[in-house]
Amino acid sequence: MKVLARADLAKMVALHLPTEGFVNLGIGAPTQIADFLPADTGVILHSENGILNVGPKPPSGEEDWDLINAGKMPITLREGGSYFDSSTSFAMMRGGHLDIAILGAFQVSAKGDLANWSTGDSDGAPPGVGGAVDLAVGAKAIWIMMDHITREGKPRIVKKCTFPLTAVGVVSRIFTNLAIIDVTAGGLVVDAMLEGLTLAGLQDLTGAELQAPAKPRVIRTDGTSSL
Amino acid sequence: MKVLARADLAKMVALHLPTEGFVNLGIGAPTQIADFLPADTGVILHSENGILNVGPKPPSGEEDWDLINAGKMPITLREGGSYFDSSTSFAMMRGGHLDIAILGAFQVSAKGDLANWSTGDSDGAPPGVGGAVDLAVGAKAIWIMMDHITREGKPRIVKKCTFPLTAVGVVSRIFTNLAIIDVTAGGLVVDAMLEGLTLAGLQDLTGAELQAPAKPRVIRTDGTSSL
Amino acid sequence: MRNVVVKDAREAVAGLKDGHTVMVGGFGGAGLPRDTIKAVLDTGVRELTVISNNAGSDESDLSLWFAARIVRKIVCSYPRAAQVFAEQYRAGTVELELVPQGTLVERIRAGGAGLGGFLSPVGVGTVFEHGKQKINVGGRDFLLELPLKADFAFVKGKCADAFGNVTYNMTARNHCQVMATAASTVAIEVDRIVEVGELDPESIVTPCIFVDRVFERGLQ
Amino acid sequence: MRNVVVKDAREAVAGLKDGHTVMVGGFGGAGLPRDTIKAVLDTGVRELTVISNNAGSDESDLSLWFAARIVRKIVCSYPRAAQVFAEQYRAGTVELELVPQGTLVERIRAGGAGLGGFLSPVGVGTVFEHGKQKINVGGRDFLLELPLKADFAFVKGKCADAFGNVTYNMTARNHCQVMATAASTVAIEVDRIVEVGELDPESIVTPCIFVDRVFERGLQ
Repeated sequence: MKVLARADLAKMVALHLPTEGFVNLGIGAPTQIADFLPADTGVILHSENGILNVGPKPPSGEEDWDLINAGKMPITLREGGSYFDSSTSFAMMRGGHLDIAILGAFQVSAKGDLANWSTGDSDGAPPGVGGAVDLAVGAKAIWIMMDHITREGKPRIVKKCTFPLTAVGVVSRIFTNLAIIDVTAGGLVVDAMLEGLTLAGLQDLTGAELQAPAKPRVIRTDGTSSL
Repeated sequence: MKVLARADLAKMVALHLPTEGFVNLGIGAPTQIADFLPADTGVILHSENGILNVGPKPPSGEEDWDLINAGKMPITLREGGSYFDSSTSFAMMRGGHLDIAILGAFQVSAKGDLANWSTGDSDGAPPGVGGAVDLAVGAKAIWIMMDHITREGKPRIVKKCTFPLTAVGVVSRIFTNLAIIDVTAGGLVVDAMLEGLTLAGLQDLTGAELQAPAKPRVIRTDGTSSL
Repeated sequence: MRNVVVKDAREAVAGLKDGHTVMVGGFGGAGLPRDTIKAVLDTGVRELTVISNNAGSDESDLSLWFAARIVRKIVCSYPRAAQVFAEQYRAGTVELELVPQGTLVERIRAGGAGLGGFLSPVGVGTVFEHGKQKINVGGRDFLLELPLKADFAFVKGKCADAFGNVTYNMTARNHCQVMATAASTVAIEVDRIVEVGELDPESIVTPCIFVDRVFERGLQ
Repeated sequence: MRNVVVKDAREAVAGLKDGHTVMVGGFGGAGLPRDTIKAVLDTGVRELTVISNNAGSDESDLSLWFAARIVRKIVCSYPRAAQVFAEQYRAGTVELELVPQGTLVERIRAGGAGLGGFLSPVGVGTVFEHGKQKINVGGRDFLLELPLKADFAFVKGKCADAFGNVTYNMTARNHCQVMATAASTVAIEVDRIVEVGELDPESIVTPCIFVDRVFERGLQ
């Protein structure tokens, strides 16, 4: 099956961001979205360890380990950025000041429930939650960026999450390597699908009922999409 | 009746302060205590509008109305001082970080209850509480500086406060223009009395039972006292 | 690029409506957004609920609002020395919710930080208990205090850049910093607009994410 | 005059006892007081309860404490990538209280600010509800989260003066600022001790009232 490459998925999400706003990119795959923001973007990136206006990673050899992102990787500060402590940073999130948080996920339910911090199956390893739960509750909009199905071919979009929940009813939009799906009060609505894919084909790979307009937008394999 | 002048009372309290510590001087009379601290004091004054290490008032003509104390009077900042917002300032108080708050009072009870924000009798004027209640709850020790009796000759140290309470069981030490009294689990204990005053005389002016060692310390009329 | 600079106080208060809740920064005159206060008067709005530490004391502060009778209620810690307010309070034409100052500022912080409330030891055993849920934790009583939010927050800063990063001057920071986190629209009156990048990232007190409008005040 | 400068990390940890609760600042390596961590090891204390965002990941951080088996319990948001801790966790010789990061830092703030707790929307409907009181305010459920305090807080600053005023370096501020408000003894490891008066009063992040000891770290 043809799917969007990870970088093209990141590009697709980037192309859907508004031209201005405060955005938190979750650790892992969503961090890559930053690479596809235009140079003159009005998007200001937040990282929960206490920084606004995160810039690209520094040239090799110029890393400062006091200037890192939530994934603990070296970054830079863009002009107009600021530092603050973690209580202020999480107050920003919990208080609804972030416009969008873009997070990875193990599962998303038809009602927008999110499971992204634990698969519940730890074989004895210690669990870790970090800022996942806080981010999922606070931002004005929660977008998910993930593969449409698991490596084993199981749907990640499900009727009801079987993994431990991160937050209830918070997801508004799902970007996968096959489709863009809006979580609405009336259910999951397909906004766009990868070219060549049919609604029936997408439904087969999805664990909850999908609705779609007569002609969903088309996602090209480079991550761009039709209007 | 001979009583300590207001300035001598302020001096007496100043002489009882430790050589180091963080102290808040309540608005009104306690503010005057600052005038009697030695130049090399290790006492650092806090003002609840967001400043540590309050210095003396500036020379006339050099006032800056962005640099004021809780009484809204112009002050200066001493070396090593800092500015912070009111939520941090009240966190300092509520969190028990201040060593001593020295407050005025209308009434103090034998159990250390404090009434200092309202006489309850407003004849229709709006009440005002400011930071009084917060200060009284938070500091490690609450000292009171007040006249021993009201202008009408009524005791301010009472069995039970009749005015609206500021806080319950918080006062540890009372400095009046006649005596220094400790509030202990066993009751009110006279530590020192103005020279010439007898315990019976002091008791007559006090609305709650006083205890005293065989020989309380003596307060001289200039505010100094015997060891 | 983000640019939240507006021309003047009039633009800063645009959208303010009858019945809105408005936070006004300042402790005494420090941190008081005087140009903004005058501009609110010019809008003709009425029935405001005001959250502020004080209720005005001279002719260029909240006294103007009380004189114009545009305040329905004030949430405040120290409305004494507020002559115009006092007249209306006596006449029963304005409502007062008296809140200890530390509780006031912490309730505003809770509003901005997305909390549902907090447990405070302040006021237990006093009249400030009235109407509040008492919760015992570890054998000690606390009052459940609820968050405060507003439609608009008006505060006074020292410098701002076009992104909306703000610093304050000395004790003028007071209630301004938390108020600038707790309103739908935060408009900050500053002494000076500076270039983006000019403010030290370590010393910005209000990061731009909280700020919707900034403007340079006129000469006072 | 106040002077809280101590000679080295050994003096900074003096008084630490078996069974104490200890906060350790840092997010990853930023803000991590590495000299202090080693000095704790040298004291021979045991049975510590540790409050920290992470549980160590290399050979000069909290991993040292787990390797020496001096930790009884850790209150933590992200102990993954902590190999030595993980071994003991699997063996059941160390207890973990997993707390979402924003709740962790807000609980520490509440401890330092004298609150009895706060109502958080975070974790409602998840396993993080377990054992917590649920309180409904205005039709919305919140979890009652309790304050965290400690016997000692160890954090890493950038500059300190002899009074104990402290600044931090970039994102190294993280959990350090609130931890430095919430312990009986706060000891801060800094890059540099400066003269009293040298720090900008507007830019001091931890005012000296919170700080008991500061020392200049050795060359790393």
